[in-house]
Amino acid sequence: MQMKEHKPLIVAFCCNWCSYAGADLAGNNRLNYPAEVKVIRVPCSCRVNPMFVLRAFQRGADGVIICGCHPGDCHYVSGNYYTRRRMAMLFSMLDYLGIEKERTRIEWVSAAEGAKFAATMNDFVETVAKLGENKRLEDLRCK
Amino acid sequence: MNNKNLREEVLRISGVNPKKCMRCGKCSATCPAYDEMEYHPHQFVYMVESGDISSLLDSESLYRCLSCFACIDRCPRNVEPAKLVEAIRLSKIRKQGANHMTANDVPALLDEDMPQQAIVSAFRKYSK
Amino acid sequence: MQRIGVFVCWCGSNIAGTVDVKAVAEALKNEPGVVFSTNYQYMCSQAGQDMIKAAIAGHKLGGIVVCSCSPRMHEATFRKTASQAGINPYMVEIANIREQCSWVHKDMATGTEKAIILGKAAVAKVNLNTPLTPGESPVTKRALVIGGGIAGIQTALDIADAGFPVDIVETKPTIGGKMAQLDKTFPTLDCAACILTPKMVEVAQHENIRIFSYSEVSEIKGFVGNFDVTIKRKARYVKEDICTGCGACVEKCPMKKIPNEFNLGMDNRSAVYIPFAQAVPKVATIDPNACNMLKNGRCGICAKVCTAGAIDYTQKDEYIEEKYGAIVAATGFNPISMDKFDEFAYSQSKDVITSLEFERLTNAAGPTAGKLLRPSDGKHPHTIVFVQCVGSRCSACTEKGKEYCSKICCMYTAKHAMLTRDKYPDTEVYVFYIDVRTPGKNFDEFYRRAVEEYGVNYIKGMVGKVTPEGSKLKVQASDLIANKQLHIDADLVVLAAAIEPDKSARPLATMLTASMDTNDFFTEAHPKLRPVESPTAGVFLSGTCQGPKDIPETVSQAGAAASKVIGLLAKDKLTGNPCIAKSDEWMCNGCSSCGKVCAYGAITYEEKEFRLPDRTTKIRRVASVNPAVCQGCGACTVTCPSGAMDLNGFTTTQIMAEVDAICK
Amino acid sequence: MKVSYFPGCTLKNKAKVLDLYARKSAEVLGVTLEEIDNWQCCGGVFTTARDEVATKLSSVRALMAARDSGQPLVTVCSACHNVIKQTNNAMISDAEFADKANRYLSCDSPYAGDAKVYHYLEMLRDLVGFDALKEKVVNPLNGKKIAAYYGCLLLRPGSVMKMDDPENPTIMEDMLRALGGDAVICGKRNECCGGYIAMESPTLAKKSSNSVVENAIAAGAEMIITACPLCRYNLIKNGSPIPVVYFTEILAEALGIKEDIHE
Repeated sequence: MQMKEHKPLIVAFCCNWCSYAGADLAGNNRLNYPAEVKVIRVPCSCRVNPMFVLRAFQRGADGVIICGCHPGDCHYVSGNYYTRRRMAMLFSMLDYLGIEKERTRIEWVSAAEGAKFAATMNDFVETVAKLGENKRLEDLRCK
Repeated sequence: MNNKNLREEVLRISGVNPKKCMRCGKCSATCPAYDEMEYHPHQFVYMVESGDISSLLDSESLYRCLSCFACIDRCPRNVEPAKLVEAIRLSKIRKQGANHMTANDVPALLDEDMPQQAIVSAFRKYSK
Repeated sequence: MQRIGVFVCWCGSNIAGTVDVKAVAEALKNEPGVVFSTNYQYMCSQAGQDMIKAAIAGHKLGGIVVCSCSPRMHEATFRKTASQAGINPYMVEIANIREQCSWVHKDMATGTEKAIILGKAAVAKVNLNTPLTPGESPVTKRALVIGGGIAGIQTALDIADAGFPVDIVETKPTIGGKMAQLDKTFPTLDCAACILTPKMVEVAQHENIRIFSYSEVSEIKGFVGNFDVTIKRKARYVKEDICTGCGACVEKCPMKKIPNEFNLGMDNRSAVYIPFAQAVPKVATIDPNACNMLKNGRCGICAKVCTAGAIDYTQKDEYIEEKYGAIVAATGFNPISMDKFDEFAYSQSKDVITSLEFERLTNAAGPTAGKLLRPSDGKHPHTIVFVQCVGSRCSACTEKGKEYCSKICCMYTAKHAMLTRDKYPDTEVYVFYIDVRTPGKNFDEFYRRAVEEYGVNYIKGMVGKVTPEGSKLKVQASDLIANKQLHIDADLVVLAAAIEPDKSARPLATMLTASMDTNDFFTEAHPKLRPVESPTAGVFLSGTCQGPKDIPETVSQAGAAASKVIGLLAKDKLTGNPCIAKSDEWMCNGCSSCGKVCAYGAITYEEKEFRLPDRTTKIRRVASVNPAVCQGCGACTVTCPSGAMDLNGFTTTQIMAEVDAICK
Repeated sequence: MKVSYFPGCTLKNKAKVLDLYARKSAEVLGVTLEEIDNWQCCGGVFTTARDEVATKLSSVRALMAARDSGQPLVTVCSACHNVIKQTNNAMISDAEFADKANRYLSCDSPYAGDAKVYHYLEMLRDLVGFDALKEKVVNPLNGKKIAAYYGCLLLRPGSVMKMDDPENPTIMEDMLRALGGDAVICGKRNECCGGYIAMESPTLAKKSSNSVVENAIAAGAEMIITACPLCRYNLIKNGSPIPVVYFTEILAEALGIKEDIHE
């Protein structure tokens, strides 16, 4: 019997100034990436509370990616540095909890990097798809 | 050993990153042994970077460095050229029979006032 | 629960080509709160907007979701539409189903599926939206310029010419800064004083400008439009408004052996002094560390000879408080200390000098009246060696010097070399360079003239050691192109010392909560697009305090900073961005975590009285966000351990709702 | 005060006076130099090669002995000082080398760079103090014009030696002033004398040494002092017209103990 192909569910948090604009540019240039990626707009990557990432996994997301301005280019001076440090902590904790490192990612995408946005999403979806469905942390009561 | 492997070995032994060099030439400007050298300190850096180690290995310049560390202290980019000279010299004299100075050579070079320190140092630099 | 209307745009075939817009509108009809859902070809068109307005009125909508192009494109449009229809503009959310859906997915089924999910997320969010009103704050129509060099002078003049009052605070007794010390300026060789001093006079006479010389900023409070600044006016022991600058006191002062800062210690001044003839204000100042009267009460000659009666030995430091709408930092630069570069023998020989000292030596108003004479013996030097990049472009791990290129040295060295050869053709001039960097109008031509017409010897290489011997300076250097070590017997060695921000910049940045880079240069709000603004609202940057610059660059930046200040002061009220942080005072425990991560200094703490349920009161320390300063990044919301801090427009519950909607 | 003392090969032979006056002067100043048991030659020059381990072991042994005695390690010879300080630094900063060295020595407690290394001059400055030294002077040098010659090994590499500003040192001048001398500053005081190249290329050594001496004389020096036997040899061998003596000799002279010692 053939297994039904698992379509991963990816939540992407994108900062308004660089990465969200990069995602828009990918659209302008018609650069394809899988529809499994759903973007949530935040003013700055530093607005992403680790709770949001946990919530996504709890609700059945298979991968979470956070995109921000390149280090040194943050619209809010230093926000992405906070993100980098916070997420380093969170990701290692998630890894400890059994959520594979590959399911989480932090990536710097500038407003000019539409191609990088698409390539990153293609790669991320492919990586997460290989890992299969994420069962850890998933709270079945939420279903 | 080909030049590429030699380059790797020299970089490993010396711990120097020649890419840091901005080619100002201050090492050669400060070197007290400059006029005795065929290849000068800045050329050591450049030639190691470009992988031309064999020319350096065959040069007497290896034995002219005084290990006075002036190039190390005065380099604005912290490249430490003397460490490269040292590494290349060792690559050479570590091979059997490649000693630059042997015990037999010493008596002719001595005078009665010469401090032990000179002989010890020269041996350390010139032979293995 | 809101009454929500959903409007799905076709964008012609841009969206409708890969997204079944009717299916999307249909699917969203059943979402909680949605009472109306429709689709239309072009929502952004007048007809589309009218349709939205009609629906808002007809269905008594409290919030709307527009499924269309990116919010970066038309969020503002639809907010205006909502506003015109009588609902709060911040009750609008956009689901981006074009750039991030129809344009990147080819298949109608997946496109539609994703568009529905994005729509649901937007509906979930708008359900939690609350009306937001931007805050307003008044603007004090007065600017403060800190630093009275050419940067501060130009900024102040431009602001004052636009009709706004400006105060200049300068720590030295006179304005003028480094430019006043220069002889000629590259590449035109016009004399610095001839172009600067008229500007200084203009500043002094401008009805909109006040100069606080010999003064420092000691405290800054407040925020954009409303700064409260305390200025310390150091006692100069001379009544500024009475002194006529006649110089009688200077002439008669018996303490004549005080190193003259203006000439970099190459000659002496008296204890009561006027830094230079064209000083503004042209008022004497008594150096309290040198004056006998002030030190031990034995003298008083200056008071006797002053016919105006301006001398006042009892003067005290004075503090004045003033309100400003905008602050411009123009604190400038200094050459770095040569202490760590003594291979060039700067501490060992008077004839090894820095380029700024060379400027004074060739300046007609300098210690040698413009004659190029050696500081050691007053003889004319016949061989001069210029060394470039002393302390510039050093690796950080050498722990001496600066990593950056100081930018101005190549050009001023070419100028020095050229002028020397021009005035004294019998002088042999060598310039040791690593690279000659001349990007600027007529810069390379200027440098080539030094070489080709004036016969300056440019040698690619560096000086390794300078040894004073007898009356000579033995220069040992490398000539990389000839592959030779050179030995030159020089009479004078000139070091092109790196420049660094003035030491006052860092404490000032702390007072301003303005950010700095590792080299203590002020950071701009955006390196490309907002180069004259600090990330801190209301603080602007002028001149070399932001990075190495030559005079024309400094003047253009000064003008740019002025225009930004004028733009700010022209407003009667500042309208803020309502999407800013807010703190729940009942949850806040005053731990200061939020204040530490705020890049703008928008968060302050106050002791506040709380009435408890048992009717007692308690004083607690709580965070308070200044709406005029907060930029709305959200760093504080995540760092807050008690969850008291939230961000309007992007609240925790809103984002959680979006996550839930996407993951459902 | 007791300190561990590493004399080095040359001080036991050609440079006995350097050693002798160092010990006697220390005694007068209340410092006992305790010679380390079974010390071995430092090797004369530090090799900067990171994979050279055996050549640095004798220094590590000396450092270990000092650590075990709980005393600072004092050297007088510039070369020993340079080698031992650089080795100590390598034990701290290069974990791979430190590991190898400790394995070779296979002792109970591995050495981690804990010993404090002083040059005799640093001992005078930091442990004795130049003010205290000044008080002990009985034969002040009466303003004699003396140039301090540092050479290369005493100060460089500055980041490792951390003894004084490598380009503008003051430690020997301060000592001279404490002894009542007139310290003449010459620009070439931190340039190399030629060192061991004297064996390989006497012409280069001559050139280097002569320029140092000429520079000192031009600055008005009547005498040169040095801490390095090889510097002294090179300067004298190449015909210095002014006396070149060890700094400990001038120290002993000022402390009034030079006459007591008969070579």
